Amino acid sequence: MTQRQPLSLTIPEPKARPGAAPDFSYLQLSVAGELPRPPIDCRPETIREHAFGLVRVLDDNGVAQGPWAPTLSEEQLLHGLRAMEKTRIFDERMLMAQRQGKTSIYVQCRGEEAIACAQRLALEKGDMCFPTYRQQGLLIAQDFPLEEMICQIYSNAGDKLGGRSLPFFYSEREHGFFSISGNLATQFIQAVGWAMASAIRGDDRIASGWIGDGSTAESDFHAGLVFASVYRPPVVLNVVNNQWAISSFQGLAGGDAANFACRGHGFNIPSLRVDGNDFLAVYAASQWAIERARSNLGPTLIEWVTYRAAAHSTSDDPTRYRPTDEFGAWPLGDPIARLKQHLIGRGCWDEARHERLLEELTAEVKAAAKAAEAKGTLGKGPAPSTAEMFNHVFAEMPLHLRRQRQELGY
Amino acid sequence: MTQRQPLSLTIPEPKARPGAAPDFSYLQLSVAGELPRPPIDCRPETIREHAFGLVRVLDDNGVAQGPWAPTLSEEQLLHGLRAMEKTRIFDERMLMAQRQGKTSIYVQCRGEEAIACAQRLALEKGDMCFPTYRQQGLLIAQDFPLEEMICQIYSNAGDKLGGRSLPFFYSEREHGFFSISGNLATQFIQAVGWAMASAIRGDDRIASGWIGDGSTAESDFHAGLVFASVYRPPVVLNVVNNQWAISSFQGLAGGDAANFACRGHGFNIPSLRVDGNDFLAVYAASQWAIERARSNLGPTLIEWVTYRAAAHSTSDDPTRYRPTDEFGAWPLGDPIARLKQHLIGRGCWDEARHERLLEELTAEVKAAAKAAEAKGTLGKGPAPSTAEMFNHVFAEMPLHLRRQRQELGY
Amino acid sequence: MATMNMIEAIRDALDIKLGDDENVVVFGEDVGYFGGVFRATDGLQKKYGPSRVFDAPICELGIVGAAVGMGAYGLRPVPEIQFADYILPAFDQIASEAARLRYRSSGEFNAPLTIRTPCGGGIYGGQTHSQSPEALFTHVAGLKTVMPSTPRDAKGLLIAAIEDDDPVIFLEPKRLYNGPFEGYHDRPVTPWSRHPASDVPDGHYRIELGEATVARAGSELTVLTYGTMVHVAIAAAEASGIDAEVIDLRTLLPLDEDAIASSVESTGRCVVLHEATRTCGFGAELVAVVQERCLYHLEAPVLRITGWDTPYPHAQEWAYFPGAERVADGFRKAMED
Amino acid sequence: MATMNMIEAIRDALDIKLGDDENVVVFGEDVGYFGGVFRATDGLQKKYGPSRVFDAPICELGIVGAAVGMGAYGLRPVPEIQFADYILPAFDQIASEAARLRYRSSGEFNAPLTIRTPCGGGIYGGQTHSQSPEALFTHVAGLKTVMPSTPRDAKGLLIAAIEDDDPVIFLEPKRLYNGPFEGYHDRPVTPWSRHPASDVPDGHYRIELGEATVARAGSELTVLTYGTMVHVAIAAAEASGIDAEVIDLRTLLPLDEDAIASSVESTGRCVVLHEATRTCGFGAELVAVVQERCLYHLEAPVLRITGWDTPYPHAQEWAYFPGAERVADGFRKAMED
Ligand SMILES: Cc1ncc(C[n+]2csc(CCOP(=O)(O)OP(=O)(O)O)c2C)c(N)n1
Ligand SMILES: Cc1ncc(C[n+]2csc(CCOP(=O)(O)OP(=O)(O)O)c2C)c(N)n1
Ligand SMILES: [Mg+2]
Ligand SMILES: [Mg+2]
Repeated sequence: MTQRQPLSLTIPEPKARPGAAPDFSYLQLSVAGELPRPPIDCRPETIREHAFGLVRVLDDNGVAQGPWAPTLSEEQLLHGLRAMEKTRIFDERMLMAQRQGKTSIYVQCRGEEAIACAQRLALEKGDMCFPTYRQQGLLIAQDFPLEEMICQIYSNAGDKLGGRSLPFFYSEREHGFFSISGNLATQFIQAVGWAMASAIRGDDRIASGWIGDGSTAESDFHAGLVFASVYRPPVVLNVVNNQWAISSFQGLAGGDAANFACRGHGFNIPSLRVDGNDFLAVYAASQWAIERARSNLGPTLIEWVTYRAAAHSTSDDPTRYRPTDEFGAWPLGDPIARLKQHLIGRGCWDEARHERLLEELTAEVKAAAKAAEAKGTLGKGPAPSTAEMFNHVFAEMPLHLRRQRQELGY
Repeated sequence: MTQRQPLSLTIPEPKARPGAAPDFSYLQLSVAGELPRPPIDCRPETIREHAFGLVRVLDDNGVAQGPWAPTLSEEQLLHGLRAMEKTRIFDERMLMAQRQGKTSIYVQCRGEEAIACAQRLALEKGDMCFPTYRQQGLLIAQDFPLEEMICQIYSNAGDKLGGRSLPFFYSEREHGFFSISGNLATQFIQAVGWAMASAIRGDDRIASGWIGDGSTAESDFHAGLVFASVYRPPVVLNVVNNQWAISSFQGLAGGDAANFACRGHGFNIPSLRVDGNDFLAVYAASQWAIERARSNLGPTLIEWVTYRAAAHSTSDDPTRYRPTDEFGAWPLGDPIARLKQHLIGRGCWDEARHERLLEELTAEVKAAAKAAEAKGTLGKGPAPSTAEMFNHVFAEMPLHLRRQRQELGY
Repeated sequence: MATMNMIEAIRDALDIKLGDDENVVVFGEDVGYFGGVFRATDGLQKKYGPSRVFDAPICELGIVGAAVGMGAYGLRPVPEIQFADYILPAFDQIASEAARLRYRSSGEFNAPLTIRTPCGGGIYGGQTHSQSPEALFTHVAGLKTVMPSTPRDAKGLLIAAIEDDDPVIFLEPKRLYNGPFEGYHDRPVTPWSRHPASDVPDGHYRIELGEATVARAGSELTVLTYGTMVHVAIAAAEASGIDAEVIDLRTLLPLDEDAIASSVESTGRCVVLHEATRTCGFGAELVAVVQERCLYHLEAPVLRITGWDTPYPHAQEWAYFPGAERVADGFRKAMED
Repeated sequence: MATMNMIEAIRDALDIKLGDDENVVVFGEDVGYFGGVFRATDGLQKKYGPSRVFDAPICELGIVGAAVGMGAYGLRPVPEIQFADYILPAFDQIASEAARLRYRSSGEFNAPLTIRTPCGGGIYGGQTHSQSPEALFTHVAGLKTVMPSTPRDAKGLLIAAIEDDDPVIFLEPKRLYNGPFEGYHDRPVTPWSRHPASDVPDGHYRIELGEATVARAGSELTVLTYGTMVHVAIAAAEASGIDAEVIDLRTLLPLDEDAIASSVESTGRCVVLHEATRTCGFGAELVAVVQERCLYHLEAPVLRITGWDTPYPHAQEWAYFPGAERVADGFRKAMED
């Protein structure tokens, strides 16, 4: 009966490695407008299909299709387009700055701009995001002062975080942006705890937790799902599946076995799988989940399907582990180009205006970088005081730390 | 749109607390024989229903029903009955011994005997179980010498573990029983790693990981699922849902949100929900999962639905948190009574023989306890040497430990 | 003034803080309806409701991680970890997150948690119900670590810990819950009611973190210790006839270095005593501090009396645990050279 | 004999063990196809196949937990944790499981893991790419802890660690991967090729765990250190003109106490030097050992030169890191009193 072939270990491999042609045949797609938009109080078991299909609004011609098409004003859409372009230009500038030695490391979100920028549009003041290092769009979409972001990146005299933190590890409470941690996934259960607190206090604020595909393997992701399913707090659980975790493709986090949206099925948490490069779909799905949370209907898990178009970070060289032209072959395209196409199709935008927008944003980013640079760059020019190193370890500096600061001569 | 009712936190509560009548209305049941028995190489997505229904073989009259009915000889079934009764009598004896101060703590598996005893029957020599403290049946079903178990429980001169470990934290490599840990859930990912090793070496041995309903909330459970879904090693992932985790009912581990078998759906791991008090169903489901593993088809998750009939441990008083007569009202009955009824129905067993069996087993357990007691009980009579405390910290005792042992005078 | 054992004093502190600050929440495994396996939260869910005092899934990482999020929101979570042996699954959330959130965010967010957890042996708890992990926390910048030795201190320190804006690891020596254990496992334990420190003031009071106290004044030898060992040290002083000054550190971090230095300077001899394993235990830090501050006053090496560098054994518990005899011998040895 | 930097020496050790023992498996985040973010496993998957060298999910708990199971099966897993800062999620599997499996089972099962992980700062890695957590492991009974300072030692120690039947935490000072960093961040780093210890013997050799070595002989002052700080100490000796004897401990546990004692007894002065935070750092244990064994030889207190008791800062890295100047000042101070 039981057969006696020797056992063997399965080691997941991506469909294509350097040299081979990009191959996204593994990706389950849906036609724009295909999936229904359930009522926010639907029973989770009635929408399981939404973890296997893909919620999409924009079709190949950039036309909004189906029940998920959100009602966004052209002003809001243009704001979104602007936010995404600004984010990309900002990233390019900071990449260059890192190459010029103005900071130690930088991480772009190229190709993923729609996710943060569109969800931010659906959140309210008072809500709190618990982001990873790849959601700078959450700040930029609020027209957060770029100069402040750059001062933090440069760890200069203008860095509100006193040079203590890694570049781009922003903390902006007033803008609903929780302090970024370098330890993956830890923020996910913290977001759930924050949402529990809002429910305990009987407030109406909701939390939005963020995590990458690779990081869903971490324990904090599981803890987040357990606590979310048990206490049903007002939280949106975002999994940004950009297909890669440094050199590890999403299959190494179990993405080949089951879509990340399916993780929610293990706990009967309503789960959506959404085209993350479709600004309208991102807004619509976020808005659905946010309304559920705000209406005390509990957590929603959303897998955002997107692609990490850039290197993992300035320390990474993706040509070593994936085909160079993958982003070009990515079936869901470029979120900026797609929204632009939609707006042009609607007749409220054109190439000339887009050109001017790019010039304007480039100038804005450049000016912010200049202003920040006047306050120093990492290791050059004005810098946070050395004594800052001893601050904020505790609310009040204990004796042993005061002694150590003196030992250093401060 | 977004309504502004204050949010509130959901705190799961069991249906009945002390004073109230037992209420198991939350339990999804199936009729014996109702669920199909899929081929072992079925695609997981084709058997999702098996996580919502309940695999059962024995009907209310103790007659085997449906495709899951295993082909077990009467000899095997009688062995199973004997193993379960022996386990229960052993537990009762050790409970008494603890009350008499012969050991510090004891944990019974009353009501759950079928799970370990039947699965053991389906395993082979060379396979390895990674049990919790509630699977003593895995040893007893192999007619493991009770005296050795009791010596370990008494931490006496005959304790092979030298008194270092807590009572009932057996380690029996030759009997496929991995060293028990006091830290919940840790063994679950270890079982997956052990199975990965068997596959890496191209052997044909499989692992069986065990965990309780409450412990599925731990990170090690998630790690086990992630690694099992990524590397597809030969492992059976057992979740023993006995409804309680000390004073916490299964809902506090997310059991109200979704059956524990559903956790597998998050990773597309084939998952079964099985009547854990039905010896035939336990054997059949175990055998199915074991054959899958042995055939290199990868992991299977099984939720065993059962009830913790006794207190959590000798330190626990369940009357403080649950109705006293819950076990009497438990819809799945008593595994021993049900198998006995089946055997009597088959005409190969009767009350008189059962009486004699009980007398025989009682005498066997009593004799083993006597023999063990001659080698001492905790803190009384012959004991492991004090120096044993310093052994097995490392393969070779380093200098600093030798010095410390001398400091103590050994 | 009421007579309380240590569990009652801890429950009283929780009761007071739940009552006077609606941001205080108490949760953990079995702490809600049941009231905790050591009964520390008995009756509190009934009194304050299930959204202030509730059960948690068996996931220490989640308990602390959620508490960090709650703290960031503005609550003052007081999670319980059922045994200190089970705090390690939460170690990353404690050491990488709670301890550094303030530093990371320039104080924009902080984690005012008080993590209560029973520690220490003497109850035949074996390897996984007996450990004293304090040194793992005192090494982490951003954490405060406290271990009381009496009901009166336990209440005042716990209130101060909950009111503290930084994360506090509050270690409760479970062997002391019911009485001041002096380290004679073969003698009946005197109940707290016969100990003066069981007189617990009513209502709100604080014992500030970072202040040691002299548990026994003496002239011949300074003993630096905390938790259960405070009572063992006092018993050992009687047993050895050595006039030891027993310093109950109470808070390990921030450490009351001045109290340590002034006592060692007066006695010239020092013993460091704890139940945890020796190597890299908190005793090593105490030795380092003493020799840094008082080397020229020392007439003999500082002696460490500790648990052995082994896991905590079951049958050999009383050979592992530094009981009154072993400690008394240590005192004598410390007087020799 | 070949000239290697530390990464090459580590890769060579892995290559040799993968080659001579089919039970050795190497895995971790990005270690398979990619060869590791520091390239330590570059080319090994190609050479030994994906079931001997493979990528792991981003789950440190799972990486170590699975390794414990593999070890119980009979393999010798050599998991990599990408940065030592990320080892804490696995701390419970390390301290409660790997470290105690042998004890728990009377040696019926053991966990012969070697957990490799890059540690230490000096690369502008900030709070989460710079830490030195050695003291968290040396406090845990059942673990061995190693930190090499040269390519030659790294290879011999790693081979010995992999062949060891107990769990070994193998900490690799990432600042040393490419050259012997002397603590002058503003000077170009000399490559390993100009350092004698980059001559790495071919093939299999062991450097036994538990044996310290004298990195610089000297008469005035004993410096107890390990990892990157070995090179900083030597540079500080030159800078200060103080004839310091620099002991490279190499293995922290088991500790070579005799090597420590004989040096301190000859010099009468001692500095303890490490990059990790001070309080309860491994330096505290070293101070305790020195004063226990050599108090009467000490002419001055043992001085601790360490990282500060703060998280590892980004912009202030070189004020946190004990560079050659600060260490030299420390040496002078240690000679004063
Ligand atoms: C606990 C922990 N383990 C490992 C790392 C190293 N690391 C940093 S980013 C990264 C990949 C994360 O991938 P993913 O979660 O998919 O997010 P993405 O970078 O794709 O946005 C890894 C392994 C870390 N920062 N923290
Ligand atoms: C990591 C850890 N946390 C907490 C505990 C304390 N504890 C021991 S048993 C138990 C309940 C476990 O319940 P379950 O997993 O359902 O298993 P059961 O006892 O019902 O068989 C708890 C909380 C522990 N041993 N380890
Ligand atoms: Mg990713
Ligand atoms: Mg249970």
